[in-house]
Amino acid sequence: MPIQYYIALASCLFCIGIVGVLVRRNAIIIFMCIELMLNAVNLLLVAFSKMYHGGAALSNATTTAGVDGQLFVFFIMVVAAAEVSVGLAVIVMMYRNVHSVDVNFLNRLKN
Amino acid sequence: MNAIILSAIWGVVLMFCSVLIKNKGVYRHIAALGLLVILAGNIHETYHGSFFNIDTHEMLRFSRFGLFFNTILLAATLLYVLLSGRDVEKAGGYVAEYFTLIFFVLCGASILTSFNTLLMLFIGIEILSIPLYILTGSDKRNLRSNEAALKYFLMGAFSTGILLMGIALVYGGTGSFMLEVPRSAIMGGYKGVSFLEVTGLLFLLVAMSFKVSAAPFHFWTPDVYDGAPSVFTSFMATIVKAAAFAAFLKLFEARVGDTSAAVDWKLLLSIIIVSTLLIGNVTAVFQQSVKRMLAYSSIAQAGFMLFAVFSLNDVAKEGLLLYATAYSLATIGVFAVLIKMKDVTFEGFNGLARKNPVLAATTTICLLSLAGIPLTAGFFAKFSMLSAVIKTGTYTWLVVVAVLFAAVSAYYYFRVIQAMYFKEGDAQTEEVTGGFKVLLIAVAALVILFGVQPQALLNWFYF
Amino acid sequence: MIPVLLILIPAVTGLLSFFIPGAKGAKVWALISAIATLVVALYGVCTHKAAVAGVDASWLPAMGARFTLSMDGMARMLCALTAVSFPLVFGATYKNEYDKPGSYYALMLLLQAGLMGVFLASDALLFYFFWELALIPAYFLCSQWGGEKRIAVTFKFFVYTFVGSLLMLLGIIYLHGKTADQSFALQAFYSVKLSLTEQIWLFWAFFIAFAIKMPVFPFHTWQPDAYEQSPTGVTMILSGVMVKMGLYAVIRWLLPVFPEAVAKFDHLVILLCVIGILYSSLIAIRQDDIKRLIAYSSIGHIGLMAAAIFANQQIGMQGVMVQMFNHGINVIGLWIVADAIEQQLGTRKFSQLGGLAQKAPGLAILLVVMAFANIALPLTNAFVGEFMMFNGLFRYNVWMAAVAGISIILAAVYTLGMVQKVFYGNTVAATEHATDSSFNVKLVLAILAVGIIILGVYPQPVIQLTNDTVQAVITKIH
Amino acid sequence: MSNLVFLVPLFPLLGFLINGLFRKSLSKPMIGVIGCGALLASFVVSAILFGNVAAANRLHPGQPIPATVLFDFINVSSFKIQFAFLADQLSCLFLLIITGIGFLIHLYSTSYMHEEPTEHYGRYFAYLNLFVFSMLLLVLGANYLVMFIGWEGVGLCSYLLIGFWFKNDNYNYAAKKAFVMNRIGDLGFLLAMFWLLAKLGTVDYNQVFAKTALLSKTDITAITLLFFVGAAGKSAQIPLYTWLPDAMAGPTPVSALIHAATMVTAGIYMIARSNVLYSLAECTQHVIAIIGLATALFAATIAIKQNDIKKVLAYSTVSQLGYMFLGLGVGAYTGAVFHVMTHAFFKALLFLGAGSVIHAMHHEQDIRNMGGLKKYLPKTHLTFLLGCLAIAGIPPFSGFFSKDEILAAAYAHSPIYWGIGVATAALTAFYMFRLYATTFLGNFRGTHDQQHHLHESPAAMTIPLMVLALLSVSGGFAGVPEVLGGDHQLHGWLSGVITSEKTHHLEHSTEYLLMGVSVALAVLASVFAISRYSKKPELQEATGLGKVLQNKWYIDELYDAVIVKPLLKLADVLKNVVEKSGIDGIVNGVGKFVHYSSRQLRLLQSGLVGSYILVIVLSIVVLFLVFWNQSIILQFVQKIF
Amino acid sequence: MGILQFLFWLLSAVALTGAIMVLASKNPVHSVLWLIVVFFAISGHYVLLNAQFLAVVNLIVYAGAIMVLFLFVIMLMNLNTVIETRKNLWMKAAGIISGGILFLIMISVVRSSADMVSRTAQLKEGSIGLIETLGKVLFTQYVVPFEISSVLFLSAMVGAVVIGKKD
Repeated sequence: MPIQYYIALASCLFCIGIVGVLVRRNAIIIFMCIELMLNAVNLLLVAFSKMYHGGAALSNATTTAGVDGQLFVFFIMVVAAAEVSVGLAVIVMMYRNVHSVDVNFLNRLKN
Repeated sequence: MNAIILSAIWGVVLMFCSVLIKNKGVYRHIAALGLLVILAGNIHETYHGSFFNIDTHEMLRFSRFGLFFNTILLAATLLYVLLSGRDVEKAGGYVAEYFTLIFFVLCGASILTSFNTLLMLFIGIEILSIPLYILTGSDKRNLRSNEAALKYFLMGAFSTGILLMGIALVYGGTGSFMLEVPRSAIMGGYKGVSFLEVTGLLFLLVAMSFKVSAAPFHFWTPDVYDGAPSVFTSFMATIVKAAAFAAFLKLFEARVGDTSAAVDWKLLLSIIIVSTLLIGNVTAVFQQSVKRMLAYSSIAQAGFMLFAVFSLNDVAKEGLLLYATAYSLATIGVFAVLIKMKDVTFEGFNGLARKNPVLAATTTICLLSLAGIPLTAGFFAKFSMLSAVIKTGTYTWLVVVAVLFAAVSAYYYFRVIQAMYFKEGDAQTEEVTGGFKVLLIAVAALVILFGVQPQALLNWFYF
Repeated sequence: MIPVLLILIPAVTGLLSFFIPGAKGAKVWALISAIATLVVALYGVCTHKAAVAGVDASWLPAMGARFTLSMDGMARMLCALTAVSFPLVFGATYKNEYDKPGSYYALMLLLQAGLMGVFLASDALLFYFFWELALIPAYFLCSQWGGEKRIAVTFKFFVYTFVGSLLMLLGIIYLHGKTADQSFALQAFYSVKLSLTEQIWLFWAFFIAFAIKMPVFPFHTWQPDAYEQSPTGVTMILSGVMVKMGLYAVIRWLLPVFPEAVAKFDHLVILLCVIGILYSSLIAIRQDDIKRLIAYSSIGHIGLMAAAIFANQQIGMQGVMVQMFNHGINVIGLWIVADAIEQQLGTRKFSQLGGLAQKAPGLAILLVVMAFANIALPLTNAFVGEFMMFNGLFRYNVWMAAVAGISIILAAVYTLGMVQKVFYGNTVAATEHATDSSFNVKLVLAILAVGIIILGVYPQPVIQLTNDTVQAVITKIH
Repeated sequence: MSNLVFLVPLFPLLGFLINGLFRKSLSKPMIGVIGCGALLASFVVSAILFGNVAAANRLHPGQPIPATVLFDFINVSSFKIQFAFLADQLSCLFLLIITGIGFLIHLYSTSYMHEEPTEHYGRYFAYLNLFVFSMLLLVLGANYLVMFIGWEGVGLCSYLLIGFWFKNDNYNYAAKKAFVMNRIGDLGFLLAMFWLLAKLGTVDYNQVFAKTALLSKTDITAITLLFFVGAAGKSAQIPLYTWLPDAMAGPTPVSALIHAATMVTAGIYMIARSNVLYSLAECTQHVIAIIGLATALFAATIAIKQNDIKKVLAYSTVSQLGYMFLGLGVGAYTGAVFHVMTHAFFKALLFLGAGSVIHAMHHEQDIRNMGGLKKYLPKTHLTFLLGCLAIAGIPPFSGFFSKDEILAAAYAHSPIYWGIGVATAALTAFYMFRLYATTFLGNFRGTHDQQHHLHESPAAMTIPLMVLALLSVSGGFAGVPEVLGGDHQLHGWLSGVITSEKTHHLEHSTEYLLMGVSVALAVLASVFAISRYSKKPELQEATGLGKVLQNKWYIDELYDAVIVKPLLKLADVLKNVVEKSGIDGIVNGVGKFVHYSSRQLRLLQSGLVGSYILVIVLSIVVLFLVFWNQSIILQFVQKIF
Repeated sequence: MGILQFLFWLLSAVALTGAIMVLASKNPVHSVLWLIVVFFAISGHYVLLNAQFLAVVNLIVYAGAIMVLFLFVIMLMNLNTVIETRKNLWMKAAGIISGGILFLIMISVVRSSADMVSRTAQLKEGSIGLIETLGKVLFTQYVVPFEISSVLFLSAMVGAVVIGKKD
């Protein structure tokens, strides 16, 4: 598959994620949109890893070229999991105090 | 390696301490001890090699610069713990955990000074950030703290997304996560440089700018610094920021320095620098709270530190060392006093000099250093940044702008001095111990020592 | 060794002075320190030049900065001025009571150290260091012990001069990069090769810094306010010695380094100075406050000195040298009188003063001497300086000299107006119960008066002292 | 012989120092002795010097007298001005006049100022001595700079003495005015010196005069004109004369010494000294002659209608100074100097006489309140009359000879000059005798109290009067012109210094005619004045032209409206508008702008995460766009700058 | 168009639709469910790319663990009934427009990156995505980052305690 398709697809997902962050006010949904962005990156990385692997495999069948891309994705997933736990904890903490997950609800810190 | 491993271990030790030792007062001593150990380990590594023989597969590379930077960060943290350790106990109920997180942050910071692959950069940044989200929100009942934590977290996660996109594109362009990649002629776009890589680097630039709170990606800084418990703000504004800068410089030195033959990054960087200086300095002018003012001032200082990234030469590297030292010392000093203040607005400082001359005098020296007045470390910090830019030979106007904003910065720093010395008032402080004062004086003395003889620091770096 | 001592004595005694508790102790301490410095300085001035070797020590090898002090004629003269000023100021304000006297005198002595350093440094970075070191104590002194509006006013003073010195710093860094061996040494700066465009930019960076410090019209607006609001002891130093920093710096760091740019802009600068001379003199006529009047008068005098420097004639330059010293002691004398009046009567407004000559004849006579020195009457020291400076200016451009010359008329108008409004006429409410000033004030004024006359009759020592510098600068430029 | 020169100014300086420093502890007689003694000593030395010069003149005629160098004043390698004295014929003449008349006036003062408290008495003599010191410097200087030192020094003393009674604000204003007006002239003097220095590198008389060939026509004209500006200031010529009448605020002996006999003649001395230069500047000479003539006439018209005894004398002084300048302008340098000398005698006499009157009248100065003093003050009356005769130019009194010499030279130059000169002479005679008649003749018009206390002044005052009267009568014989059978000793005496005198050759018959006309007019005017005013002095307010004259042609008002007020207005505008809202406004405006921007910029920090991220995204977009188009942007920027 | 191509387009369409629905859904629970759909589609892509390990991990970690966590929180907070207050329309438009421009920019990057033309990502083939290969590399070459990420988890753990514990 031409790599450009993948890039375009990932970009599209990524931008949808960004738009989601921008248009929603629910902290959880915003967070989900961020996860969407991460997934777009994951997809892109896997695609690239296969592209480089494909390139290298032409000359050397046993190469592990491109494996680093996939491992990176693995680490992203790991980190994302950790981040989610902390993030949700923060959101829950806020919800406990103000009974809202609206990001604009708390607006004491400004100017 | 020593710093990374030891700080992780010490974090775990403190975790266990929270279970084993119930006396909260002990934690900071353990933390200080730990810092001493790590510091010793790091210095040992600087001159004699690591305790641990680990093959990192070139993912980490421990350069003299990185190790020295670690030393600075660790020393600053030690100072921080000694000065403000007691105040950590007031931030919330989980004192040992806070110290644990601080050690984890240090672990992340040491990764950032030594990473050699974008993967380690990513992990380092995350290890640096996640504990900070927690520390920011540690004052759980305080809505300001909640708000700060939420904002910090959401924006931090968003910037992680940007960072990862950048890394992915860079990988797409070069096929490697390593900082140094072999360049082949086949890469199209900009001569010898892949278009994707350049785009990716731009995303990385944005993400790193976010981490070092450069405008226009700085928005989290004032709110988070303001909302977080002061004692953690102090930590964030100094050690964490310095570490982020080390990473920024390292990343750009390798990747951007590599592409700069084909691509001119200077215009973008200059735009970022100018807007950082503008927003940081100008917005700080009108603040009513010293704490928030310091938040903006940290943005302004970031603008100056960005000159190191801008010029990417030896002077800049040395300059960043100096700057990180000077800035951390002074900020820790100012925050240590700020934490002791009952009222952190400017009015709250009125008449402090009469009430507590030692606090006022040391704060003044720290503020003078932040403003970059000669005879303080801040002067040489700014000085080397400016000379780094002038050495590059281009964009000389940038330094003029910087200098004008430095003058603006004098305005808000001196407002504090004016409040302390020249205005009548009844500044309320918490009890301060003699040891605290002695330490503050030591900080001030260091600020002046590095201001008179920065060579003292640099000699150490070279030998 | 002497240059180091000149800086070290005030610096160390100043730092120690922070810890002296009583008012009396602090005063005596400061006076002793100042006199010690004076003795060293006089020894330095009087001994043969070769005996006063400079100091050159390693400081920041990585940056190419060295701790270099040297004493040529101009430096010796200005160090002497600094050394002379401080004991006089301390003596004249001996009876004044200050809150936290230890800190006051400490900062004063640190200020002295800074000033000495500025005049002695031969390394650009060191020079900049002392330049700022002189500013900071002055800022604190003015803000802490000044008048009602002191905070805002001194802050303006501080930021204004700070902006200037930052521009200079940029210039220094740039030049540093251009020197052959990456050094900050004065000689390296002198031999640096610059294109005209570079010279122009750097010229303005340095010039604005110095112009603010001097101050030259239109960069002067911080000055009257600052002089008015500062405690008089500080004002004396500010106007007597500190403004000389700007003039000194122009001669030492500006003219020889950017000769082509100077040649290009000297006309403009002199025009500014001349406008400033008339402008400030006219404004001085309409002042109702002794301090403000002296402040504006000082702007005029400094403007003339600046113009004479840029006129770039040997005789004019020599006149500037003489006048730097003379203006220093004259203006200190005027401030002392102003302070004596304010301390005793609590007002400086002409509208509330009058007839003081009946009550304080001693002060009146000494003021008249100061006043006539201020308007450069022959046989007072200022005449020699102004004569030579006008001469230089005249050689540069007849019309500039003629127009600037109008100031000697205006100076007479406002100075005599001041004498008249304060001392002559009948007594008014404020001066009804005035008495003559205290002994220390009169003693200091008398010393100054004698100095004024002696230097007015026989200025040759100062001329000879500074001859070498003038020669060096002039040959450098031409 | 030259060793003694420095003694001449030294004595008055010592007198000044002693009287000035110990004025509180010394007794009045002691002060008087010191003050007068210093002058007497100076006079003696001057006389010796005079004798020496005369001897030298006889031995080596035409040989210039060498200067005495005391020390280097300003010595910069390329440029050297020495503090040097030159006691040649011209200086010695002036030395004698100054120290001689000065001594008499000091003597007179001991009595006149006796009512002052000791402290002020001491101060007075200190000032007076200082004045003499300065005046001596002025005439002794061997270069223009030393002359200028004395020049400003006498201005200073004039200032101090006019404002001697400093409680009176009007006196202080007068003093200040005198000083400032003098300063205007001094600026001219200074510029002339600069010009000389720039062109010749020296201000030494001998060297300057030797090097005139190096000066272009323009140079000489400019230099001489500028020097003349100085002279006009010091010697109260149009347009800088208004200070002198006001200077009458000082004690009367001061007026006699400073504002009649010595200081105001400094301008004449200076131009006579520089005759070599002036005779090369045709244009300047015209200017000097015209201004001198105008001043003479103008001041005389004002004097006609003045009622203050000292004011009349003051305007008469201005007028006589105008005469002297006329003389200088037409090249009669010796004549001018001659007139300086005679004028010094009779004007000092007149002033001291007036002082005696004022003393007797208890500080009454308005002549309308006097009259008939002849019988109360016989000695004063007699000497005053002699003075009037001398100034009116009645032969054989001194004024006649000197005035005649100037008039003759003026005629040779242009008959019109002569005509105006003679008219002025007639006016002079008229107002002097008007003054004399109103004061001494007729009936006493003052209060009874004043009449009761009227008495002749003590000997200390009358002796100087008599000596001066003697000199006024006989002084003219120093310069009896050839046509009257004399050999004009003064001319011979000064020939070594005044080398460029314009010699005029008038027929003897013409000269007789001229003399006749002027003397006749003077006599007529005197007689008319006496007859008109001895019986019924004008007591009513003047009207019409008289009022204009009484108000001095409203010149003071004119100056005030045209120069002083606009200048003050300008100063106000500068102070309140340009400085406050202009320059300082800009400076403060920068601060305010930063403050304002701060208020606006912090609104960016809205506190809403959504907007923060929006800005981040937008910034990314912008950065991309900038990044891709940076070459265009940079080109654009370069085009702008 | 082969089966692989067809699957690619199908999965892409699903992913994009799901993504759009995530932010378009009013109800947070629906958003979560749509996000799970996206994750499944992306896992499908991984399978296509023969990155089986990641496909599985993606499902387990993301679709399984993380999304359950989200659901759990939402349910816990009883947010499924909360109707989001109306957001500023202007902000919405600005968000969409700026996101759109960013997308255009990235597309133009793709179009103009010459070195990416004619390069393809291997479908189906290649063994690097298999657990065996990945595992070997992970525990040899990548052991340092792997170990270090434990610190991350430790801090997340501590964080959950510090922040989440009720006191």
